[in-house]
Amino acid sequence: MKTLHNSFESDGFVLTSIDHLINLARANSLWYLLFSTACCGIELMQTGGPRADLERFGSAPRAVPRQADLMLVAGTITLKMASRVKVLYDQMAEPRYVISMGSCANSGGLFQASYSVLHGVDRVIPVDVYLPGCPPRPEALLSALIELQNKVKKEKYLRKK
Amino acid sequence: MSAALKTDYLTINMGPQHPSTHGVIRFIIKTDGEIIHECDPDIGYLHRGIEKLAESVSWQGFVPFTDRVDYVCAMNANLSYSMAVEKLMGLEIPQRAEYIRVIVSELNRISSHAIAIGAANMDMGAFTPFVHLLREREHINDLLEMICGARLTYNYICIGGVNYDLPPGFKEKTLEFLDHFEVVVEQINRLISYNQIFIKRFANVAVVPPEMAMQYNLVGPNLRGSGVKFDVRVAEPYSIYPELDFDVPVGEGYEGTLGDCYDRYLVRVKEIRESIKIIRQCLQRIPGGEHKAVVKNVIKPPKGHIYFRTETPRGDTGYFIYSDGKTSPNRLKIRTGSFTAMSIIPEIAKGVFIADLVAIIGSLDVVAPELDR
Amino acid sequence: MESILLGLGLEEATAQILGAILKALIVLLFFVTVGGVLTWVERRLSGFMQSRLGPNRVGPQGFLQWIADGVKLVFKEDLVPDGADRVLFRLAPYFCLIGVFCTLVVLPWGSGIIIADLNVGLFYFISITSLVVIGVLMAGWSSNNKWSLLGGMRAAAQIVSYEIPVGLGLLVPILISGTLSMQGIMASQGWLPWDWMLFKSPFTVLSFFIFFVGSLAEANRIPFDLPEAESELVSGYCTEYTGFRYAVFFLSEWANLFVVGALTTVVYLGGGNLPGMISGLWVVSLLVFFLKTGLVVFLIIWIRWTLPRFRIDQLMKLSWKYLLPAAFLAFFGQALWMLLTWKLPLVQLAMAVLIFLTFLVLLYLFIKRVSVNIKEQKTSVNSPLPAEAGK
Amino acid sequence: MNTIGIYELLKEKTNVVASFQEVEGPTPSIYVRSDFLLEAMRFLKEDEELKFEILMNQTAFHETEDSKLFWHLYFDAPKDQDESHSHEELRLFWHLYSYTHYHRVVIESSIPIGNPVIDSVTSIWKGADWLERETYDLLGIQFEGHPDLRRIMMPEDWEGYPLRKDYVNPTAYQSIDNTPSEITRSFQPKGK
Repeated sequence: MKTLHNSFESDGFVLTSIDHLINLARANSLWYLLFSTACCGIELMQTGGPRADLERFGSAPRAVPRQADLMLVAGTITLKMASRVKVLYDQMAEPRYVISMGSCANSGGLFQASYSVLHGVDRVIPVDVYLPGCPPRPEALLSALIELQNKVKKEKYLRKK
Repeated sequence: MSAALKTDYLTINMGPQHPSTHGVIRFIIKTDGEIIHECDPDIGYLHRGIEKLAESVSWQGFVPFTDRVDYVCAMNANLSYSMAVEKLMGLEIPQRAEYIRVIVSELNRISSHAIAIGAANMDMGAFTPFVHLLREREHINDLLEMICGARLTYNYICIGGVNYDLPPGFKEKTLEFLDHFEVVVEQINRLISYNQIFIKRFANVAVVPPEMAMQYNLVGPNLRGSGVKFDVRVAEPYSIYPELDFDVPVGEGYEGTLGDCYDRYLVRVKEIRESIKIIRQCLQRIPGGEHKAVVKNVIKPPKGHIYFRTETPRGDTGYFIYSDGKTSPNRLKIRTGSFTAMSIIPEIAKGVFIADLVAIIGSLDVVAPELDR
Repeated sequence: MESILLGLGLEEATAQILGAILKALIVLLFFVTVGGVLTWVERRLSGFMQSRLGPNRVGPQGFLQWIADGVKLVFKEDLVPDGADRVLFRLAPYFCLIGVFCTLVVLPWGSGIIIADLNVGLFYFISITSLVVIGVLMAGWSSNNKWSLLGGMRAAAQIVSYEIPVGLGLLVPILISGTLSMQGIMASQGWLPWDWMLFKSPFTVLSFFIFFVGSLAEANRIPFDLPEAESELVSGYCTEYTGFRYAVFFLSEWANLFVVGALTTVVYLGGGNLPGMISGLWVVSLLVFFLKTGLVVFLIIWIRWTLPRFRIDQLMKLSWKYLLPAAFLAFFGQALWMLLTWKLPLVQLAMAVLIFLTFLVLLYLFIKRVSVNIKEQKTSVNSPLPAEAGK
Repeated sequence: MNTIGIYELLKEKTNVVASFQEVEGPTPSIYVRSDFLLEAMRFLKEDEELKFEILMNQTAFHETEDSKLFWHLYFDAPKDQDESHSHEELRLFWHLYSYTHYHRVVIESSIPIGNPVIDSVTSIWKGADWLERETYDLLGIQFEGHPDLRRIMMPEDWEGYPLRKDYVNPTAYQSIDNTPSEITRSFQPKGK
């Protein structure tokens, strides 16, 4: 009886495969917000440049948070900036993801003893992938993106209710 | 219909997150349609309190922070700070170290100007030159990675010399890159610098006459773009620059008025060629010997203060250091080129179009962390 | 279509309606595919021009990238910003969509392949594309965002200004073919290059130039992409749009690219005309049409990734001070030329061949100059060291 | 012209209360009493022999008792002022440069921390505008006659002046919690 009950509760074949397809589409089209504050911003640009080329994975840069799926917090977030980061995140449409790029965004990094630096961007917005490094190399950023893609692929998009 | 139509200025908030502000800078602009009536830059979104942190770290320990002050040309920032401390201590450094320092900082100047030129192009809507210059920048990153293992924040130049000697094969690779890059500069010029639309966008926009540039203390390429022939490398020579042969390009009103955006832009392009010249000379003359003077682990410079400036890509970066003879500076202040460049924007961004404001930011080459520190 | 439905045993009225719906669906499907594929083409091409790769992970060579983007955008949250005019905000994308979509009705895909050969085809084309302006203006106004508003205003000013020279420029081909019907304009040209409208006289060349520049401006492409200038206005009129509504804007923009290419092909480049002996093969005609359209689209994309953009005052100056007088010049010049050479078809032919040869020479010079760049690029960099190479 | 020559010219042509600071460090400087600052600066800019068109840098720092260096050299300082700020003071530096004569000079001055008011030099060099705003923001020095003295780096509602030595890092700002984490605290030196 218990197994029968479970089988009804489980997700079912149709939903699972549709979910799989949608997730595949979403994972391969993570448009990122052009939001670079400090040093990591240059590495972000280099990653978008010829050698690493983020666009291979379908990640196009967007200037507007409304159309972006992924926010790459590249660089130090100060207390003055923190509320703006929150606003930017709120402006993004669901489903949205955040990669915290570099030590500064992770924890304040080199500047954590300073009076004006936020101790990690996760104090204002939720973070999906933390990427260490000061600044991380383009290869590291690519691996973080792939990690996020794997996360997106495992999500239950239609089934979550 | 006798009453006059009442109109008001439109206040627009540009930034902190805006594609053309090169980082996090905010402009509060009041416009009359498309024409800017008043522009008030609001900075400090990346103020990380580096000057305060300097008061609690050791003298050598501050070098990594200088990397982050200006990450686009970290070598030059390292150089400024290290030389300021050496001057304060009265330290002599080996000749080979001086040459290596000049080579790496000029390489970094090229990569910084590449970003500046590319970003100016990108703000004008031409993406391709920017991406091409990013490609070339990767080669410089490779060279600098050969030296110190880092791509962006090097921590290479230290107090007393440089941290590591040049690796074998560096000279050949650098020469090969320079041969390649000279061609690329010409290509970029043909692609964008001589493009009529681009010239129309940049020429006669935001003219800074020499007197105004001096009033606001513009420095570096921005000052030279206004026709003032002043370069710290020539006027207050440091390191081995007096022995080298290079020109100081100045704006001449190439496509319009003297001191417009195009002059500032072209001065940067010409400086790249001068840097290539300098690197070639240095590679030819570099002597053997030690790459670092003997420096104690814990240094205590004598009491006193110094204001030392070097020529970095964004103008001269001045380090004011006040030492009270302890293991860390009592006060350290960094006067950067972006800061003065930014302070002129309210003055010159009056009566221009919104699109011109973007051109002004691009031509002044403002980098947010250098501005806010 | 209707006959098939009638064959299935439906009533005539039902068949008519069903047929129309089916036709519209087919066109819509085509519209979506063209818009989507063109986004992929543009991204790959821009990658190629910037020594990158571009999207290449979804499907062969990343061909299915546009489907991934589309599916993702459809499943995004649909946001209406606070303070926005809800009705207008929701409606605006569809105006843009309809403005572009309806032009497909009068495009002749090849000789004899057309959905509705209106006798005022070209006129219909020019007027229906004006709907895009309304959509853009509505989007800009209703978003309650100052950047959007500026973008919308810019778009309205720009598109309205450029419609006048484009309309006047198109008078020249109309003068030559003597009809407004698209099929008629296409039929008045031949398959040989000097039979094309473009090379018929110096004034048609001028008219082509005016039309092409104006179309770039109407399609919001660089160097005229001011309404959505990324580095100035963030994203212009569609700043506040998310998900599906943004996808509609996105799609109509790229479909518009195709429409511009197609119209250029039909009016100036001979459309799908074939030599007399194989004129019956509609498949070949369709292929020729798509090939020519593709070339024009490639040219537009090439321009997009090469040039910087104008400033708003320069843009207006170009339209009102240069293109408009030039359009009048082209029109009157062509009229005069036709009067002078009314009885001398050989002179007309000679002139066409001459212009075509000049074009070829210019093309050769251009290629020569560009190839210098490519040769110079081959200077080696980062080659392995002698010591490393030996290993 | 070197600093001593400039100092002598300043003494000779104006009645500014100033002293020459010869120290063991590499840079000598001219100490100008704060109420004579504007007069001295105007002279330095306008004199034909000096012509300091450029204000390269303007900065200040908070000097506490243990970091005091040259106090004994301020022989020109009035006695009563001496007592009122004998413990702590704010020392200001101006670095001037001349594009005509290619020489530089360092001007310094000091003001008591209880009453940090000094004349603004924005009327002489426009570039002083932002430099003084920064000094005001980070050290709380009021520049009299500055057209637009606002905070520049920190937000408008920030409390305190970060570069003063007695400044304590805030643990929250605008309801954003910024208490240092366990790991961060473990890096900080004891006693802080």
